[in-house]
Amino acid sequence: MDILSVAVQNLTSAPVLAFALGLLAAAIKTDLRLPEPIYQAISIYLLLGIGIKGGVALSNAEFQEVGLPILGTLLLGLTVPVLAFFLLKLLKKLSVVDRGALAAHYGSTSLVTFTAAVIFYESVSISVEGYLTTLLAILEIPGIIVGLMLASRGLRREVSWGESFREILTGRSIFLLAGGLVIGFLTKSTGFAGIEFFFVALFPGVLTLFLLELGIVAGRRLKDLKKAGIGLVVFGIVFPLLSGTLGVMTGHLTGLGIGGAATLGVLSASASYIAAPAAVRLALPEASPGIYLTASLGITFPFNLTLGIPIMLEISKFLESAGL
Amino acid sequence: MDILSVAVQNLTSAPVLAFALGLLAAAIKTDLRLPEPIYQAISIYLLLGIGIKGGVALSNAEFQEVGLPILGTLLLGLTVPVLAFFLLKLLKKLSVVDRGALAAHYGSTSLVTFTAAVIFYESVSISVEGYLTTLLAILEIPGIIVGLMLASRGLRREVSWGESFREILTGRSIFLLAGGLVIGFLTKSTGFAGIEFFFVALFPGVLTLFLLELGIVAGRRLKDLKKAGIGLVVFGIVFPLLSGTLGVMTGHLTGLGIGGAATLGVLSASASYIAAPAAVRLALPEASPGIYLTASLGITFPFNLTLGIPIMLEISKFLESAGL
Amino acid sequence: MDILSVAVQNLTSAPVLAFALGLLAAAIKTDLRLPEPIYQAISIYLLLGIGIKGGVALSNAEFQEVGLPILGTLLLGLTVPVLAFFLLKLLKKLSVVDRGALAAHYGSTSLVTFTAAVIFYESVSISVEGYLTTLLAILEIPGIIVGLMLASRGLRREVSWGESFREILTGRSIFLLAGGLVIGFLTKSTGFAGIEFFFVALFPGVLTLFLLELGIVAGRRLKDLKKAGIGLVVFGIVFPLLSGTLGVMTGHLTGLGIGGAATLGVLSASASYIAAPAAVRLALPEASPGIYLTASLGITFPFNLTLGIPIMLEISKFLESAGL
Amino acid sequence: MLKDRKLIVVVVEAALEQRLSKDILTRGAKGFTITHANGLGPRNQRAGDLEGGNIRLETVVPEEISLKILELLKTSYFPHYACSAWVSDVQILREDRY
Amino acid sequence: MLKDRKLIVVVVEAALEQRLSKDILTRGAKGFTITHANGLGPRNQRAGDLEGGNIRLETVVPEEISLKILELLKTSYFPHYACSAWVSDVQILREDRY
Amino acid sequence: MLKDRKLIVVVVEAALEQRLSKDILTRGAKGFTITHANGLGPRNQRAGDLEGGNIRLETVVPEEISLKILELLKTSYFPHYACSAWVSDVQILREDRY
Ligand SMILES: Nc1ncnc2c1ncn2[C@@H]1O[C@H](COP(=O)(O)O)[C@@H](O)[C@H]1O
Ligand SMILES: Nc1ncnc2c1ncn2[C@@H]1O[C@H](COP(=O)(O)O)[C@@H](O)[C@H]1O
Ligand SMILES: Nc1ncnc2c1ncn2[C@@H]1O[C@H](COP(=O)(O)O)[C@@H](O)[C@H]1O
Ligand code: NA
Ligand code: NA
Ligand code: NA
Repeated sequence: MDILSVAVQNLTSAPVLAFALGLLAAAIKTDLRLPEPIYQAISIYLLLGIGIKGGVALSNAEFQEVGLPILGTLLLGLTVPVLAFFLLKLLKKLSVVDRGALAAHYGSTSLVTFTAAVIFYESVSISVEGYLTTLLAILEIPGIIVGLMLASRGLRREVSWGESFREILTGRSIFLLAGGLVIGFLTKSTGFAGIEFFFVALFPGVLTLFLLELGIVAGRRLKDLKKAGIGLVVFGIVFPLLSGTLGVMTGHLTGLGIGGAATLGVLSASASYIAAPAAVRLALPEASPGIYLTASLGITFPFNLTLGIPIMLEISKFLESAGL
Repeated sequence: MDILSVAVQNLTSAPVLAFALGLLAAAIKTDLRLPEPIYQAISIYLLLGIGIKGGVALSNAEFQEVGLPILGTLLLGLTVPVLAFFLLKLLKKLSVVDRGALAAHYGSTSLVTFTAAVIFYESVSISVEGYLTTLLAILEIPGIIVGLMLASRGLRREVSWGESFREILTGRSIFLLAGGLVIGFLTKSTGFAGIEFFFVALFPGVLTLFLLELGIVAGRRLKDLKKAGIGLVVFGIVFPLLSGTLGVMTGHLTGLGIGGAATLGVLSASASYIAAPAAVRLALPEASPGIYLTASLGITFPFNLTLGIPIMLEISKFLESAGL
Repeated sequence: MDILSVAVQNLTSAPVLAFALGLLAAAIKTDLRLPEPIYQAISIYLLLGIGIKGGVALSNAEFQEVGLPILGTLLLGLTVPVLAFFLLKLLKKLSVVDRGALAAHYGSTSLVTFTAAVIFYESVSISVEGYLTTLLAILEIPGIIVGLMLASRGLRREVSWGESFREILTGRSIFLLAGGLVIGFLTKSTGFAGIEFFFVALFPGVLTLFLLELGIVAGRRLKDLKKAGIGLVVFGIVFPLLSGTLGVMTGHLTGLGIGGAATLGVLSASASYIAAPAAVRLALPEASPGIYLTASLGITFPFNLTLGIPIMLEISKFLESAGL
Repeated sequence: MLKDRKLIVVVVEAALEQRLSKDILTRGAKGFTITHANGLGPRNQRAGDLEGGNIRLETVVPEEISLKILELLKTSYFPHYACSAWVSDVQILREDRY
Repeated sequence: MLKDRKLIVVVVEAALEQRLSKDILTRGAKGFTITHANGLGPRNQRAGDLEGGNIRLETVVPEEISLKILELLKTSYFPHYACSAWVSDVQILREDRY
Repeated sequence: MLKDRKLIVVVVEAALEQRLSKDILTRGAKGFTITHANGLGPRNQRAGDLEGGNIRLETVVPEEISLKILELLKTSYFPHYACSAWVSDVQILREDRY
């Protein structure tokens, strides 16, 4: 399949179309919203389900297989936010605090982008190593912490790191992902069989509903684009290409296959809009949500969902054929 | 299968029994309710799912196949409310506004009745053209507008049609149905495969839960029956037979099969209790919900669900055998 | 499979691990909770689903097969609370009212423990008679009433039995279970086919989510253990072994198979933490929730879920081999 | 044109929703509004941790009805249940509705 | 340092959420808070039994705005819809926000 | 028999639920009640559009505690967060609970 038809297939997949429908719903101001408790429950379902699946995969993997990718991912988690922070200097209007907040978002990662990528890759017969979920969990936290630390240089007040760390580490995202990994690892394929239906067969459909809601929320962010300025829009599209390429390379260098490396690229390219905003809002109230949410949810998320996912696959194929 | 055993099979289907259980729950005043956010989420699920399925079917259909039925349905949507409005003159107690409100409800249609019909027909091996969903979407709106216009003759104030139309057209029912149709049309059978599980296999079970809740709500309406008067009860049963027969005939005349024509009959016979009440409440506050909700939800809905569905099938079979 | 590996398999099943994750979530004070409406919806789903499945099984069973077990279960429902009430005299600190409240809880039964047992037994190829659900429904109520009556001897005020009975009998647990039984009985295997997916295939996954939440709630109870005292902890573990053995024996004596008798043991061993607390709170406000909820949810529930389920199976196998 | 009334707010464990509603109406209130709530209080002993939190009921009533409702709370709710209540002055337009 | 304002609480059927919010803002309120609610009242005739209960909107406003809002309720809401409202005195810190 | 107290209502973005609850208790409140809410205000800049709206916390406290809580809001909440608050007079029955 050539790149164009892959891109078209991604753009006409049900989750992406549902996202577009959500954007439209926001644009014409319907009062459509997924009720808050449903949104919460779906988050829990996605996080726990992805964790469990990853844990099962991990229980089937060899340690030497997983060791290097984990190391590479950790490195990504520390590098990407620093890179973002310094590149953002080019946008003169941004304060140090806002740059740090953005670094935290781009250093972390987006569960939904990851999921959409895996579902899409498998629908075009590209297999993805199951333990990529482990990498997702690993990439979630460090970037946020690095970003907060970078931001704190711009603060005139003391930061209570203890409280902030506690809030980040006991946050539900990481708790459910990690907990799911352990459950999956212990229950193995045998124990997983009974719940596979719920956590695997339903998954793409639930994701479709969730993306409808994310489309609505992202659509509401779009009106802030003008305030945010063209510089931020460019950053929100170009930076993921950069960090994504880094991710794909890391994948290839640490032994992942084409699909796995592409997925690590997507992980690296994606910006958090759940864990990071919550942490940043509490620890860095001086940073403007109008900037970091607009960039991560209003620009980078739609970009990755539609174009980033097939692009990372192409980059991964290219690197593979280049013999990396 | 003879008519009686078909009727019995419909009456002992899980969704219909769940509806009866809901009626009972209301009668003995348990505090059982489906929580509001669940109710909302299920509505979204049903609307989007039906839309998507319809869109996939549409993407497989020829235009000439669909053109005539669409035209016929539009005609039904304009005729049925006018018919209702004038027949209701027989009920002397009703004001012009209340008659218009009822016309809006009977001119529009009920998603759940439609769904129950399709599920039931397919369970007795009667196939239904997939694009019937398109007809559902088309039948949703015009009847409401015609009804509101008829009602406005009884108002002493100006009606702000602009605002009313906006509220009707951006209502979630029509938005999700139409949006689903587009998603399904674009994603086609290939894209649908991944989410089929969620939107098809779960469907009858989710509908069962939903009907439990509808039973409770309808049951609470029953206490208003006495106030409503015998005339309204008769209307709520006889009119659907009339408009339903019109629907089945339209189906046969425009080329639908036995199942499709019966389903169009059910669509035409059914009265809205979600889109129409919302629109009428906002645009026609003078109309009494005690009348229009009791008729559509308390009388016509249970009647169609239990008897209307098999009756429409019989009428359709009869017309077919009569060579129509 | 020997007893140890059965126990290990139960402990590493996804639902039990999710329960453990919930305990951990409570221990480290994350703010993770299943939203209230989701919790309610899952309860309705579990109760209705179990009821329907039981009803379908009942429609396939012979009356003479079911008659004796029902009688035996009724007897259990009357005996167990009396036993609990008098054994609790050994705990000097407890008031008569608190003993009665505990008797009501241990006389009634826990849906989730039952479900986990059935799922687990079937996963190790031990079949369970489908009409065990009928026994669950039968065991739900009498114990509560007996417990309340025993407690009332310790009250200085009049008890309004009429109101209390109404509240117990129209409670949602019993209504949904019994209603489900009737739906299943009427719709039979034919009608069940369409909704099997929703009510059977999803079941273990939904239960896993539910147990996560129960783990959190039980975990919050653990801090009350110290206040409750060692006596209550001992009671919460030893009494289920006693009442459970009674249940297994009743099962064997009334003709149930190994799996059915073990399940009746689990039913008898389990303590209610939904229906009973609601009834006791309304009818016996003088009783301390810190005692009865801690015992039933904080001690007995985790014990049964992890160890009670395999133990009852062993007892049942033993009695079978002993020729009972 | 505005008339004086009392607003009573009662926060109580959710299991009591039905009972409290009925009791309030029999004491003479003509209406009430309920929202779901969570909370913490000095007692903080609770049934149905499972069965969802508290309800917050508010009712606008004439002063004499407010006294009856307070009396009701004092005898039937405060001793046994997790329950909080406070009263304040409000003004309303349509005298005969409250 | 505390300034006096009026608090208006309006309980109305949920279908009117959008309309009431807009109407309140055009009358000069600078903000409002909405919670979902259920209730019972003397009228108790209701559309959308299906579409979820009432909303409870509260807004802190200067006295003159409060009068305009009451006027609005009187003409456009009370005659047709299930609607309750009451006013009380509150105090706030940041004068320019309310 | 009724005693005077102050009722403080605070509306703030939901992410702050834990922090505000803790802060309120350390300032001396003996309890509080929280409902979920949505709203609009003059600032209307918000994190976690995703993470659900506002909370509406209300607490009945003696006047001196109310001043401490207002002080807290002024220094730690108003400058950075979407936050509204108002105070009013209420009366309660059981003096030692509030
Ligand atoms: N000072 C207070 N202000 C507001 N609400 C309170 C206060 N004290 C208690 N409550 C509410 O009343 C409920 C019952 O309190 P308690 O009886 O102490 O468990 C709590 O869960 C809170 O929702
Ligand atoms: N006296 C009252 N106190 C508090 N809320 C009330 C009162 N009367 C009515 N309500 C609320 O206003 C809504 C509409 O009342 P009604 O117009 O009588 O249907 C009810 O559903 C209640 O939520
Ligand atoms: N005048 C007001 N009356 C009632 N609630 C308000 C008012 N202004 C703001 N709020 C609430 O306070 C929240 C925060 O306001 P803001 O800081 O302006 O975003 C809003 O979302 C509303 O829920
Ligand atoms: Na990233
Ligand atoms: Na119709
Ligand atoms: Na028991």
